[in-house]
Amino acid sequence: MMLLIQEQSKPGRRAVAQAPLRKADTSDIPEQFRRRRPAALPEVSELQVVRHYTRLSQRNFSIDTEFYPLGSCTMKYNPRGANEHAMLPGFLARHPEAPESHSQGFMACLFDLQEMLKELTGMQAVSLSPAAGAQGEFAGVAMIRAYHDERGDTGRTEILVPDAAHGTNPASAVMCGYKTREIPTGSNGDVDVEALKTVVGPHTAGIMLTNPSTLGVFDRGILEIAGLVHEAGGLLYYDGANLNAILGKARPGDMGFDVIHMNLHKTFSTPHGGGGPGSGPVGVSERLIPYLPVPMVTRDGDDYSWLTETECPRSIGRLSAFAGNAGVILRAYSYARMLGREGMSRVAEYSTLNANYMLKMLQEAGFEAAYPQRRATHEFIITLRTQARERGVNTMDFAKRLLDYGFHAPTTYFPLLVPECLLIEPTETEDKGTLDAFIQAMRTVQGEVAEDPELVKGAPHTLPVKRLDDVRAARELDLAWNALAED
Amino acid sequence: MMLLIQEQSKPGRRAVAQAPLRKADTSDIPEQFRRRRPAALPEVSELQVVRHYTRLSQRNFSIDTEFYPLGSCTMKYNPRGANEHAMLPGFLARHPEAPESHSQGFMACLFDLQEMLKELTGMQAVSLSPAAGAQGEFAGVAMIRAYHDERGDTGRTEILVPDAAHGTNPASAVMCGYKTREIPTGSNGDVDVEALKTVVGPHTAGIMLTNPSTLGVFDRGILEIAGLVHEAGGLLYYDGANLNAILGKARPGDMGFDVIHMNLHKTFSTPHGGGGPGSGPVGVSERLIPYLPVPMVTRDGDDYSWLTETECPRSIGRLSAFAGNAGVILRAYSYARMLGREGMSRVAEYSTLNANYMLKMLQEAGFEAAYPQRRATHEFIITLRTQARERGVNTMDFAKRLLDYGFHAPTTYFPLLVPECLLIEPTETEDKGTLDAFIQAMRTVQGEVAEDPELVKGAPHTLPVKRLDDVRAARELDLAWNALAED
Amino acid sequence: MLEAIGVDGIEDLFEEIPDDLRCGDLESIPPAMSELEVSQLMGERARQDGQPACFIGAGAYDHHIPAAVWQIATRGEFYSAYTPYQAEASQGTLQLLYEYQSMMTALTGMEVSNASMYDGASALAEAILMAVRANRKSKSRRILIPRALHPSYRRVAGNIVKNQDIELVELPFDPEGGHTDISALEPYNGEDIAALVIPQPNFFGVLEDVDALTGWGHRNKVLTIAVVNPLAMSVLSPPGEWGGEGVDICCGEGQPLGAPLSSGGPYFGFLCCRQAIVRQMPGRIIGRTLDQDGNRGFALTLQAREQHIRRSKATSNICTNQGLMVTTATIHLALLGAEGLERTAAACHANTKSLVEQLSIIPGVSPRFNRPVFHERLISLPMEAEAALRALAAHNILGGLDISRDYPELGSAILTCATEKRTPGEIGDFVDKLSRVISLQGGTPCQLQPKES
Amino acid sequence: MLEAIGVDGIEDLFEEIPDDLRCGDLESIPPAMSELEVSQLMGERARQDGQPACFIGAGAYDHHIPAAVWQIATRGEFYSAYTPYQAEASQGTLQLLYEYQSMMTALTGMEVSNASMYDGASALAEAILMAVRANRKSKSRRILIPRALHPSYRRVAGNIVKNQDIELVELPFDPEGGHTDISALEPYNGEDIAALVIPQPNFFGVLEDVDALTGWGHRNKVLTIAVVNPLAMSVLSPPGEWGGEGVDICCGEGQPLGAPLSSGGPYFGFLCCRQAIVRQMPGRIIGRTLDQDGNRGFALTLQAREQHIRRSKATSNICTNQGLMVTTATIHLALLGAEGLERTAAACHANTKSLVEQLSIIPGVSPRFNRPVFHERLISLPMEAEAALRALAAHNILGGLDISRDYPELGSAILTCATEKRTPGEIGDFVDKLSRVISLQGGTPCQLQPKES
Ligand SMILES: Cc1ncc(COP(=O)(O)O)c(C=O)c1O
Ligand SMILES: Cc1ncc(COP(=O)(O)O)c(C=O)c1O
Repeated sequence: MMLLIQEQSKPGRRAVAQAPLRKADTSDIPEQFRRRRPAALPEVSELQVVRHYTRLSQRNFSIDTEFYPLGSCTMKYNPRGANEHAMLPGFLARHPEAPESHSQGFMACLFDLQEMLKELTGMQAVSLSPAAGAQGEFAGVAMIRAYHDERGDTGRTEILVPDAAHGTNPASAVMCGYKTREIPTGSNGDVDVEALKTVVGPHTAGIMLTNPSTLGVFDRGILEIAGLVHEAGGLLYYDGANLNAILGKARPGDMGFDVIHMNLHKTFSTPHGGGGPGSGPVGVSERLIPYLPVPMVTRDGDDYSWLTETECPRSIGRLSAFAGNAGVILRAYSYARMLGREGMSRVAEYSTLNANYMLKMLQEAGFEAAYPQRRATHEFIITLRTQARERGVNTMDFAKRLLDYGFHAPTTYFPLLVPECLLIEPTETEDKGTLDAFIQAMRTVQGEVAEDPELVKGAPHTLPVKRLDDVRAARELDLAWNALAED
Repeated sequence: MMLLIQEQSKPGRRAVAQAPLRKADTSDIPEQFRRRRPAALPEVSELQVVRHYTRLSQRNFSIDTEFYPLGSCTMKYNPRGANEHAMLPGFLARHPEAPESHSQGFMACLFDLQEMLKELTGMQAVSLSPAAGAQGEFAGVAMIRAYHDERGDTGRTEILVPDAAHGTNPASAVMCGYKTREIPTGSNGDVDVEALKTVVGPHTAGIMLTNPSTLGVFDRGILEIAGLVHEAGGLLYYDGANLNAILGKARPGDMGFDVIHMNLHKTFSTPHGGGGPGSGPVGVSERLIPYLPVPMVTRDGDDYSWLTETECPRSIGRLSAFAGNAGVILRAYSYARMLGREGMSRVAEYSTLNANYMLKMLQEAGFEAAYPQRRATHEFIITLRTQARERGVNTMDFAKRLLDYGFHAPTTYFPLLVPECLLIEPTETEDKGTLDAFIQAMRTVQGEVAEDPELVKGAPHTLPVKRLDDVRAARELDLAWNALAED
Repeated sequence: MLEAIGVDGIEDLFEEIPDDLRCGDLESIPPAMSELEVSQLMGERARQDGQPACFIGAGAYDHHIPAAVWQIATRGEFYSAYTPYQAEASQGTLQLLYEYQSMMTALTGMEVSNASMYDGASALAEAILMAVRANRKSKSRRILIPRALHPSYRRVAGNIVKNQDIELVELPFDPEGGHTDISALEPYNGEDIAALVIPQPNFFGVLEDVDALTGWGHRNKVLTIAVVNPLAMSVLSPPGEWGGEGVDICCGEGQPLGAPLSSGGPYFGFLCCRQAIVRQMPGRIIGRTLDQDGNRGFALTLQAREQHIRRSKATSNICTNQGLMVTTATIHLALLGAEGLERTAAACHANTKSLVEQLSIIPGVSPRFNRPVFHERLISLPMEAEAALRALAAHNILGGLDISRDYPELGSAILTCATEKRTPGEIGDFVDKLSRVISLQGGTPCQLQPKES
Repeated sequence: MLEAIGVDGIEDLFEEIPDDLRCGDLESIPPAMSELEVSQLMGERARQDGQPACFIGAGAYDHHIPAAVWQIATRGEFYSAYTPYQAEASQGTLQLLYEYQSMMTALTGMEVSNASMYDGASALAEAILMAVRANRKSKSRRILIPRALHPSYRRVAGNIVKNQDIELVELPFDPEGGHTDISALEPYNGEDIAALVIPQPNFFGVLEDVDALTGWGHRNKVLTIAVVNPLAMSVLSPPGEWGGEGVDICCGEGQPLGAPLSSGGPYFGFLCCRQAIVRQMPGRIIGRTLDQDGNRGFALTLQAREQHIRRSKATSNICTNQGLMVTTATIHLALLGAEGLERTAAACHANTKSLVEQLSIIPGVSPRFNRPVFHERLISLPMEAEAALRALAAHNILGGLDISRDYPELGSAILTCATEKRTPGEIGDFVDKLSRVISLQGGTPCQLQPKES
């Protein structure tokens, strides 16, 4: 067990060099506004802090240390160069309200990236400002709403969402004031077009899709779906979380989508940082351009300038105080430039190759594919329903046991419609040796399920903690350390 | 087991972005000069490299992760700020042959540090150029030789070295063409002055001492020793590896030393980097100034300039192609400025406090101090001779078992004159909680020695490898991976 | 591998994509560059923007960040990990987040903190949505929001919450004091209001009568939402104690805790609340629990609030948050501690005071409001603010923010701030240059390119 | 703690130091500064030196270093570890060093590598000492050393080995070719010589007839010591193959493999040899071995050569070496591989060629030697080299190294080099400025301060 940093605190101890050595006078701030007791923050030395967080970090799995085939999350390698470039002193020091005269270099990067994303997605304009995928979804749906509202088309109250959709899709629709309606998936993994026909209509504001879907297949009926929805007056939203699979191969704009978000922290390889930050740029077709969130960058000759509420009065406005996650955007820009034209389609090619190879090898090892008749995209689904039924070992157990073999578990129990599923996404940056080692671990655990199911149910066995009690965590809420409660 | 990076190689694989994308023409280099087959370097992706070395790093103990009470090595915290400051782009980009016009900022740092080190050691001039302690020793002894040689005093062929001295001391003396002669230590830990009297004389070129000595005591007879050696026409060399113990409290210059080296990677807290780089500046008394190694920095008004062979024709010359380990020097400079006047004596105070506290607590736990009647300096010696004799558990076993408890072992079997010794140096940057945890681990292992000596003799048990076979390593030499030999 | 799959070429793997959807060559995408080439390109662009002396605050502050913060946060194990869904393989991130939550509750005096929102402004939007859900007593969807709150925060909150038919009602500020006088609330006594937003300090740096405002909320069954600068919390009384009982929700911008200015992001929003309404909280929350052996461990908890479980019924759509920035904030807070934060805050406050005093000697320049401030101040100028700032920028000084677009009623004024990083030399230079600019007013315009640095 | 020790105050712990040895207040040491203040001070100084376009090589080269190199090397586990004495707790460093040794032997074609020396120059000194010990056939302590070897290397080697009465005998270079012609060795045929030093490329960038020189050594029972640029080894034939049998010892400067210019250090010296003489090798060597369970592991080996065991009989006094730089070199080499190194080397070579071609158009400017070169070249100027370089420096261009102090016989000439980092723009600028300087020759001197950057 590692102590909390708070538990290492001793009154009066400090990392002296980290604050001004002399305390300035603040006596002009009247007593009534002042804090009475200092906050109970840790009092520790710099060595204690460095050692504590260095050691804590070692209690994580990460791309830099383990294979991380977390489906839908595109855990590919985050180039270290991008980190260096985004953290160049000039970029770090730039205040978000710096005048354009002192921002041309930064703005040039943003503009270039906007242009590249337009081309890659086949959309007509891009705004980089959303802070993550979900905020991109919000922006996208808000634009759909603004579009209908401006046309006085206010009867459209529903957003259609396939049952395979990511949870953020319906949640974003609701945040924009819509009701959601679920569309079932056909047995082949594509959206059930007949079912769609029965619900699409004058109430339909739009549909949110990802293609390839989170089922790991490319929806072959996409043009028909687009036709149906457009005909009914709705718009099409593309959840770009799976863009990795088709980069340089096919473009959402060509499929008929009106608005799309991208996850720079997936497709463009910016780090996930243990939960963020991300960046969720949105791209739109012609008719939604006026509504794009601000700020954006435009160019006139060699001069870059901001597009804000003033220049874009019909915009859905800004969604963060400044320009979004600039540092993430710069990392994505660096990545995109290193990849370049040639590199983009390699992304789709190798991620798809890796996924299909793994699917095939796992099938040969006796695992059941959710959609065996389909080509895998950059990810695919294995269902463990047989093991679960026959041996009482569920997907969570299986996943935890993989951790013991030094592999991060694939995504479990998502998408919801496939029982006992593992959504596996190897990404293009992994080599065959790693894929083979993972396949071997899958086989080994499969063997253990047959021979010693309790071993698997008790996993993990080799990590800093054993299986954690989630129920207790939720029932006996302990969300913050409290000095007094401890002793 | 972790594969070697070479074992992960696959023909044709590359970290593409790390080299020019197009291969330039070199056909003007005639065939006779050209390499025939490419070198068998690993062919791996950037992810493979990052993951491999990240994971390898986790197989190390280090100050940033463990308590590291390695006596004589002063493993104190290396401030992260110093790393940042030394790696400022302007410093990194400076070519060693850049003209003085483009070097004033860098040279100002060197000059300031020279001045600070002079003041801290009580010497008359300092050269920063030696690359480590041992090169500082070489420089120091070479200056002693140059001094005698210039005076035509060529009968001085011996350097006296106490038996407690670090191995570099005699080795450095020999590299300067001297014979060495060992001086025994008295039972109280001080140099045996009577023995010294019998050997010092017209053959004596000088004596190499460290005070406090590596026995963890301050030699109280230092002034008498200095008198004896100087009277005999010899000079005094101070090995500054233990300067940490007396920083701001006492100065080698005041003790009568003629030349001294410092270990910036110890006393001035620059990182050890898994074996280096270090920096071993030398300071001298008046009479040795002309011989200091070049380059050095001098100041005239606001202008800094280099002192080289041209300005210092009697110098022992340069010992590295350029100016020594500049980056280490900058780290030390940053550290020294953060500490400042106030901080210097705190170094001695807290390192001495920590050492004496640990010595006391370990004595209470039943450990035998090598010099129980003496005050510890910043380090002290425990001898395990009783355990070794009675239980057959030697110091190496004991040390290995400490690793299992998450503590780096103290220095073992040095100094050579104390049997079965542990030289323990906690340093001033550790807190009492860590010291107490280490003391507890010492107690625990002590208990194990009594109850289950085999457990201790088989240690370590929890590290990536078990006890390694050193004999095999030396006998069946395998010093480089060879693709052909492997399969 | 192709052989194992049973195809002839990689292109076969894309056979399910209809031919007419296959795109061409992406000709307008520039060709690949090496890492060196990109570093030269971006290095040049970063240099091009100079590193002017920055006296702008307005929600993003140029503070010292200990070197250890980013050196540790960019360790691969933090930098390249995902959201800690697999708790046992993510104890590093999870324990750190629990420590973070503990630090934020200590700093704000609140009971509960989540693990971050995108930024301060969107955190406010979420706080408002949360308050509307939590305030069972109120049927209205009306929120009182001071005009003295950061204009972008008001905009962002509006842009987000308006989709759920929530109305933001503006409270005026006192023209002399710059604060939200309690009298501004009188019209709403007894009205059905869901929540009241209280900034501290407000956009102008002015200190609000937080106890009185919070008390009003309590008396009127209006939930209170504090928007605070976390650094200021080391000096100012924490929202958890305002008006005796404290506010219900507290949010703000975490940037001052270890995030570089970085053009506005990534920063992070923090969000704290009373434990009683934790089930209305959006975003990730980490809980302490036990493992099978009874040892302490940490895990995501109350996930039933979140989109990946609750989908359309979730408290928010947020998924990816600002984890790495929280990592830096946690390390930053551990390194500074309460004493270090307070020294930093005091140094900023004193620097700004010194700047304002020196500026005020210039004829026509004076502080705009007469109430106590913290660490930032509005300054009236005897010339057009934009022109003054432009002239200063030509000298590589960013003198502050021109507030005329957002507050035309305040005349020509700039919001200015000198953090602990501004040296006496830089402050003196600012004062000199501004006084020259003002005395030359009407002269020829200066050149506007930044100096390279 | 004081109580536990049984003293009243910390000062009591220093009671054994005689009173008259206690020092005073160290008044001339400046007071403490915060990390921020030091970063401002050093930041200013680093900026003050500018970042001129660097066309100096002469033993230290401005190459691209992949970002991953230092981001990983500065991980605490590498950065803050000691020499791996406790092998079981240091497998990270030890395996890395074994990999490094394997890479260096692959690159040089030698059998054995140690784990580093201080730098290239001191590595040569140690190589000479090693050769004198290893050459049992020779009784002389004479070493043949080409004048075309880096002057600092000759000096450093001389300064170190002269204490052991070793004599360095200079071999002239060919005045037209700049190489060490085999005829220069004729006087020593059959003489008792301990070793011959062979640089490749030599200081002038000129390629030596390494096969012929090595062959001479073999025929005359003279040990051969190669001094090579490791980057060049990706293109040029490796010392392990020279003259058929290869050299006995090979050393050089490791800086081109991941070390920034950094004012000359820390870099690292590499040192390789035949396995037959490994017991004469100075410095740390890592060996592969097995643990108690028969698993592979790595440990320091042949420690009986070293000072901590053998004391006055050690092969060298070296203790601390350049571990961290070897860490960076290993990561660097793994990232580049043979192909990446070769592309880098080729790019430098081509850049320098292009630079020299363009410079040669300027009247009076021409390459000094007529033999093949690699990646660096001596250029004759029609004016005093120092003045030309000074004038270029005023334009923030470091045009090369003035060699007149070390080689007065070569007239006014500069050693120049354009690595892969020099852009066509920078090269063009150099050419322009030099041609202006030369044509203005005799005009007024330029201002000499660097531009801030
Ligand atoms: C399919 C899909 N859509 C949307 C999202 C939401 O993106 P973000 O986490 O950046 O908000 C995710 C993220 O996991 C996803 O996998
Ligand atoms: C007492 C003593 N002297 C000299 C040295 C040699 O210093 P370096 O390793 O820097 O060469 C050491 C290093 O361990 C030492 O402990």
